[in-house]
Amino acid sequence: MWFTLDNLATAHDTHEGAAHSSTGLSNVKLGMWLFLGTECLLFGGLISTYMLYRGRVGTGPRPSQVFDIPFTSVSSFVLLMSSLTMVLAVSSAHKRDDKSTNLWLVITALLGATFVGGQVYEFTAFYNEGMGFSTSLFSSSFYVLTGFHGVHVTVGLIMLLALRGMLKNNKVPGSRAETVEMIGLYWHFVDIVWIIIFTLIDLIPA
Amino acid sequence: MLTRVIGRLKPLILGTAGTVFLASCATNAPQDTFQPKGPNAQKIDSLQKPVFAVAGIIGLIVASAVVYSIIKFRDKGQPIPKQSHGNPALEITLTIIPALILAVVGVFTFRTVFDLNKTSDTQMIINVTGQQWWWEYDYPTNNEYGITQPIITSGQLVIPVGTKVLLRETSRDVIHSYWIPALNGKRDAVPGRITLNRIEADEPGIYAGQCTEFCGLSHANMRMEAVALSKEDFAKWVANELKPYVAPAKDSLAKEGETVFLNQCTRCHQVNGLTREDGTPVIAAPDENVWSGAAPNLSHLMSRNTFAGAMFDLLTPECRSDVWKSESATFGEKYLAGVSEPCLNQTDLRGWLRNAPEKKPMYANPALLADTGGKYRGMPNLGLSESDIEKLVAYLLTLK
Amino acid sequence: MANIENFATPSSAMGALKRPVVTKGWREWVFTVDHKKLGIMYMATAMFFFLVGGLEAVLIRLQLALPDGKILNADLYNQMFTMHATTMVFLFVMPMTAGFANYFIPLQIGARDVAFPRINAFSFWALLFGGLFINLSWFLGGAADGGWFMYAPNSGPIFSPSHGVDFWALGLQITGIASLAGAINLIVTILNMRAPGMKLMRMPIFTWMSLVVQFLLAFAVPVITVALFLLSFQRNYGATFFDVASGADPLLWQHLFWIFGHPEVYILILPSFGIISEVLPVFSRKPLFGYPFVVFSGAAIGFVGWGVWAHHMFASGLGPVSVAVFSISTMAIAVPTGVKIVNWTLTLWGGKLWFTTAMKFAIGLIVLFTIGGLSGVTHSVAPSDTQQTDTYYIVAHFHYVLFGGAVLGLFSGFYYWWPKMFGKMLNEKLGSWNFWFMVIGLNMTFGPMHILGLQGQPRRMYQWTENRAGEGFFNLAFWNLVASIGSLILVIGVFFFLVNVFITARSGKVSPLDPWGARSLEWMTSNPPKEHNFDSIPTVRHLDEFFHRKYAEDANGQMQQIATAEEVLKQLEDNADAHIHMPSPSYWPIVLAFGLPITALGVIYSVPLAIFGGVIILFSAFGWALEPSTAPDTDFDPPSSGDTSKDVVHVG
Amino acid sequence: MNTTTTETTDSHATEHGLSTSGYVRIALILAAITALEVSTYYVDFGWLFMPALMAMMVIKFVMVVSYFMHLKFDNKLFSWLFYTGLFLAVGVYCAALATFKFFG
Ligand code: HEA
Ligand code: HEA
Ligand code: HEC
Ligand code: CUA
Ligand SMILES: [Cu+2]
Repeated sequence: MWFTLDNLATAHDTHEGAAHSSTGLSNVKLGMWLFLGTECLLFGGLISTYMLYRGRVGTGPRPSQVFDIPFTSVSSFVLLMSSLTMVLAVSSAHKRDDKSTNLWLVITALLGATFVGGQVYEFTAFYNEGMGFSTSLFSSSFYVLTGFHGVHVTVGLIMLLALRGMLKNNKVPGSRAETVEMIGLYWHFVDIVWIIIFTLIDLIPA
Repeated sequence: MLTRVIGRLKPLILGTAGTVFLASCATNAPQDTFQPKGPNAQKIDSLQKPVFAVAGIIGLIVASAVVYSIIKFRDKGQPIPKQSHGNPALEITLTIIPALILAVVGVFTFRTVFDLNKTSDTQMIINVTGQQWWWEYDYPTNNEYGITQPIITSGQLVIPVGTKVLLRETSRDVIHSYWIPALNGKRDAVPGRITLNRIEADEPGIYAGQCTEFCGLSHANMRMEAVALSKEDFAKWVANELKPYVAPAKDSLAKEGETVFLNQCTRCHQVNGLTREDGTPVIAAPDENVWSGAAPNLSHLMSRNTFAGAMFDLLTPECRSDVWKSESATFGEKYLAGVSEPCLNQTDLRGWLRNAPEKKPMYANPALLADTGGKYRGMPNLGLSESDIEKLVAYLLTLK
Repeated sequence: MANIENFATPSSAMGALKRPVVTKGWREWVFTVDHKKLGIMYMATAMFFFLVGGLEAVLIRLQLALPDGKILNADLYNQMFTMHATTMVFLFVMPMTAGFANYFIPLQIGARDVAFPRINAFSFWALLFGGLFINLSWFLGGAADGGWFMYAPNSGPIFSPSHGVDFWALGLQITGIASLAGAINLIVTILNMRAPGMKLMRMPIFTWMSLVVQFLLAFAVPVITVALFLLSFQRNYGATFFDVASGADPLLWQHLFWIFGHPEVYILILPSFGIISEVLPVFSRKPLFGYPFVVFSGAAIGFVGWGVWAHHMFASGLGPVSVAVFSISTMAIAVPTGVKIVNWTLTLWGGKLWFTTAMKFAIGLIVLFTIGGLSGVTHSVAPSDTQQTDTYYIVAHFHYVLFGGAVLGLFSGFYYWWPKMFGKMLNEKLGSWNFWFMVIGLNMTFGPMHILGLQGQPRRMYQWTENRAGEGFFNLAFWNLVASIGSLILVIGVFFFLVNVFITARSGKVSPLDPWGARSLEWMTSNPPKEHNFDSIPTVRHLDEFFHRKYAEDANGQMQQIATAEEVLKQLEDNADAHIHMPSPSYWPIVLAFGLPITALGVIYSVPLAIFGGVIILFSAFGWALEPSTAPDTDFDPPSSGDTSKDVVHVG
Repeated sequence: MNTTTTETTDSHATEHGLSTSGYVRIALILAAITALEVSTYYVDFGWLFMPALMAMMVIKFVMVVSYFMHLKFDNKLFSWLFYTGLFLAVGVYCAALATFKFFG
């Protein structure tokens, strides 16, 4: 998140050399992991809502009637692979290899964009099959859950692209490798949430 | 065991809890939670009294310790005390004692919870439906109690004494909660769900209650009463409820009232057996004008003595207190007499017919109803003339 | 104060906007990222909302003083208690504790600021805008009217057609963001920014309790976020999450709300527990009895607090198994709480008690919270609770724990830390009046509610009727009147506080450096502290470090003063750090926060407005990202060229 | 519990992360598990279906968290923060769902 860049300890680090940090750990990283911990409760709530309501389709289509497992499997795979490219970007950043960092960031963003594109496509298809946002409890909770995830991916995309721009123009305040790593953590989290969503929602029949 | 311990500590308990309870018991409030009148409420009461006592004692101990310290250790110029950091043994003891107390309370709680949820020996089922802002009671057929046809009433729940009655609660709009303190604790009436609540009354009488889940504008005015009748009286009540419709005599004021009623009221209210002039039965339900789809069934309005969610008495205050305060033995008789003209609370009933939303806040103003497709919640102001009201009252009085 | 004003002259920015360069006048506050200024702003905001919530409470009590009250109509009354609770809980107690945490945690752990200063500023502004946003509904067609737990489906578009609930849901969403960001910030601060030697088990107890609270916030807020999103999607975009006709289950809302809501009540109380755990030892001249027990019981409360939420739903028909389980788990919470009560009492025991106003409030908390806690235990007995729930007995319970507990703790904190924050002592005499009026008023107001409730008066009734008030002189009518009179006495009590603040600001007594003989680190600096808090970061060797620098045991085991506060401070000043970089002011936090209510307004009224709000948010996030937290070296005044002139104020 | 004793001086991940080929290997395993997961949709696994699916989900989750997110190599405090949230979420929401008789 953007607060990756708002770090008092880092400011001390760069200036005073020794980290003014009781645990020796970085502030942003602690903050990021904690943030991801809290996100578990957010997605947990959305997933539970979906699980409770997935069978309540009213007169609308049932999950099995709209879900396209091969398609979703492919886009899940794409998102999974973007985690690989992301970790390679982080690893390059730690090696101070700007060129490959940039490259992997761009590839990650492309994979992410493919996923989001796939989701947009799927939503349109579902809509055309008569599954509007307010058609049934199933549809609303499905769209809210996957929509929230999609928004997270999109925010990640924006951050990836912004990060690449900032790296290029040498405008990253604070530690570059760490900034890449933080955005990486966020990106991976979005991926693991999808791992759960994919299993619980697509693979388990309602 | 708990009760035995409590028994031994009786003087102390009476001393401490007494102050709290004295005021509670002296005033005889109709919804007092410490005056159980049936086995379910009794079970709760036997559980809560000792708990209150324990809580009172603990409170006193803490307060005394604090007050003692304040007096004893105030700054009298003594030296700065030793900087002692605590005493783990003492600490652990004082952790275990409350835990033990609570474990004992827990066991009894556990037992009572399951005890109160037992439904296997039910003798009578009544469906209770909450709606903004009144209760509907629907008695399924029950041959043992002479209920050969379903009975639908509102406001006052009539039950036979000594009978294990199971209320199956639900709601047509928002969540309400059914509560007759003398008979049992609350149980929410949740739309889309059926919740079970068991009541049983020991003696004949009227037991006051109140909707206790916030349900919008007139939540405060959503009251109810449970009326317990002896088994014989209950049979009489059932017989009356099953009595067929008696049309008012030709050319009477009431007959004119019936016409007004047919024009104005039957689009919401049902009166069983009422027919149009051509003999077709008038069916109000399902009610399209009210958001939740129903209004009180008025077939035997005068057999109950409250109306509009028990907000108003259908009886004049004198007649009402005559019923309420009557001896157990004569209660049934007085209650079953119903509402006769001299006892009718004309002021409130006429006021209600004149402009219901003014007497009871309800979302009945068409200007505010766009979101519900123009459907009323509660009863609208029908703009009746005084003479129509006159006639209607005469008619309603025939609905014994 | 020496040249505090030009200490942090900010730099030209690397971001899109220039950094704020003026740090005087109103800009000093609006663009500040200083945790102390923000702390004060939090507190001022909270105080304002306390008066608003108190005014609402008084209107409620006036309406209920006599049967068939006519001051408010049903509609207005329902808005009144909903907004009273929302205001008191979300806009008074929570921000007030956030203010204390902001101000004192860095000082107590020997840090110069929080971990993320700009986020800190953002949190404050989001809270303020969120709070104003919720209250905006009063002027735009009526406030929320569903009660503070806003049960579905009564909160849905059909049953609550005004925009009140929309404002409520979106406004709480905004304050939720503020809380979440604040929680992450403070947790990282506590974990990571402690002075050398400040081990976790040497941390002042207020910091400890705040740490627990921030964890509770971090994990509880997302739950209500989900609930509020579902509600907003239903109300504004046609979803049917709580619409029974579509097959929804209204109990889903209850679970989500109370999974948040129960941890929330510990969020409200634990900071006050922390405050009085500071106050009691200071004025007993004795360390907190059983410090580790207090710490661990606080953590245990935080932990067990997650497993009890359904005790708010005992009457909702959960089924006997759930009811029994939640009933027992709720009882379990009394044990760690009892540990705290015991430790406070034993802290008094054998002490040398000094009854300042702060101490009076702290002692008041012990007794009155215990009353509230014990009534809580009577609720936890599920069958009894089915008689008690939704009656005034519950109202009595939670006002005793909230007012008798949380609020008294906060007032204790005001009196204790006022000299620290403003360099002046609040008047003790007025303080005493403040205390007694408040304690008498609160017992008069909320004490009778026990009786009212147990005799069957339900809560949330805009009128009560003589009919059900019972007979005799001491009937419900009597107790309702007493409660209402009590609330007026409370008003006088609060009034004494306001007068006290006013008088102190005008002509109060300047505070000595260490007015109370305090024990913890926040007192090891000037009053008020300098912008950078400490001239040199102290190394911590003890729990109660400050005390141990002032006192030592002599050969006979007697405590003897070995140094004055001034001497301790002098020592720190003499070793002052060469140059201290403080985070620089920024425009972005307030701009970003401002995007939130704009977006929310858009959700209610028009999508383009929401998009505009979104653009503000995105734009300022970029500006933020490009701006370094601390201006570069060269932009500092004094320049960091090895000179040692900086803001050192000599005391004494 | 006492985090101050932690002696990590440098949190830079390169020293305790994986090599590029290591990451690729993890990704391959993840891909294989995903394939297996998807296959459950087409092949009847009988009673094994649910447990197998859940197990695979958890394995994938843990692998990404441990390796890609470095949690395995990093300071335990990060794990504490994250897994506290995770387990709290699982516990609380499963309990809530249980009151809806969700698990049968
Ligand atoms: C500061 C906030 C706060 C705190 C700290 C508490 C603390 C507790 N609360 Fe309370 N509660 C609320 C705020 C709070 N509550 C609010 C706002 C509501 C109503 C919400 C609404 O409906 O609007 C509510 C409602 C509420 C209910 C639901 C009632 C209902 O609606 O039907 C219950 C039920 O169990 C409950 C229980 C408890 C218990 C057991 C504790 C325990 O933590 C208390 C523990 C403390 C003690 C017990 C005292 C000290 C202990 C000792 C001296 C040791 C020895 C004691 C024993 C052996 C018993 N509370
Ligand atoms: C921290 C929380 C908190 C606090 C401090 C208070 C404080 C008070 N509360 Fe309230 N209250 C709640 C939280 C709180 N409350 C909650 C959660 C509910 C449940 C709502 C619901 O059911 O949804 C509730 C409900 C509630 C009810 C029940 C309403 C009902 O069910 O119908 C009542 C009734 O008496 C009441 C009264 C009071 C009173 C008299 C005070 C007093 O202590 C207030 C004291 C403060 C003052 C007296 C301020 C003095 C200042 C002025 C008077 C203003 C002057 C103004 C200017 C100069 C601008 N509160
Ligand atoms: C649009 C619907 C509607 C119409 C038309 C209507 N009512 Fe009602 N009436 C209601 C509703 C709803 C209630 C329950 C209101 C409450 O108690 O909150 C009610 C309540 C009553 C009650 C109290 C019943 C009880 O058991 O508590 C009486 C008596 C009554 N109406 C009489 C009449 C008469 C007479 C007319 C015609 C002149 C009439 N109503 C027309 C909807 C309607
Ligand atoms: Cu129905 Cu309250
Ligand atoms: Cu609770």
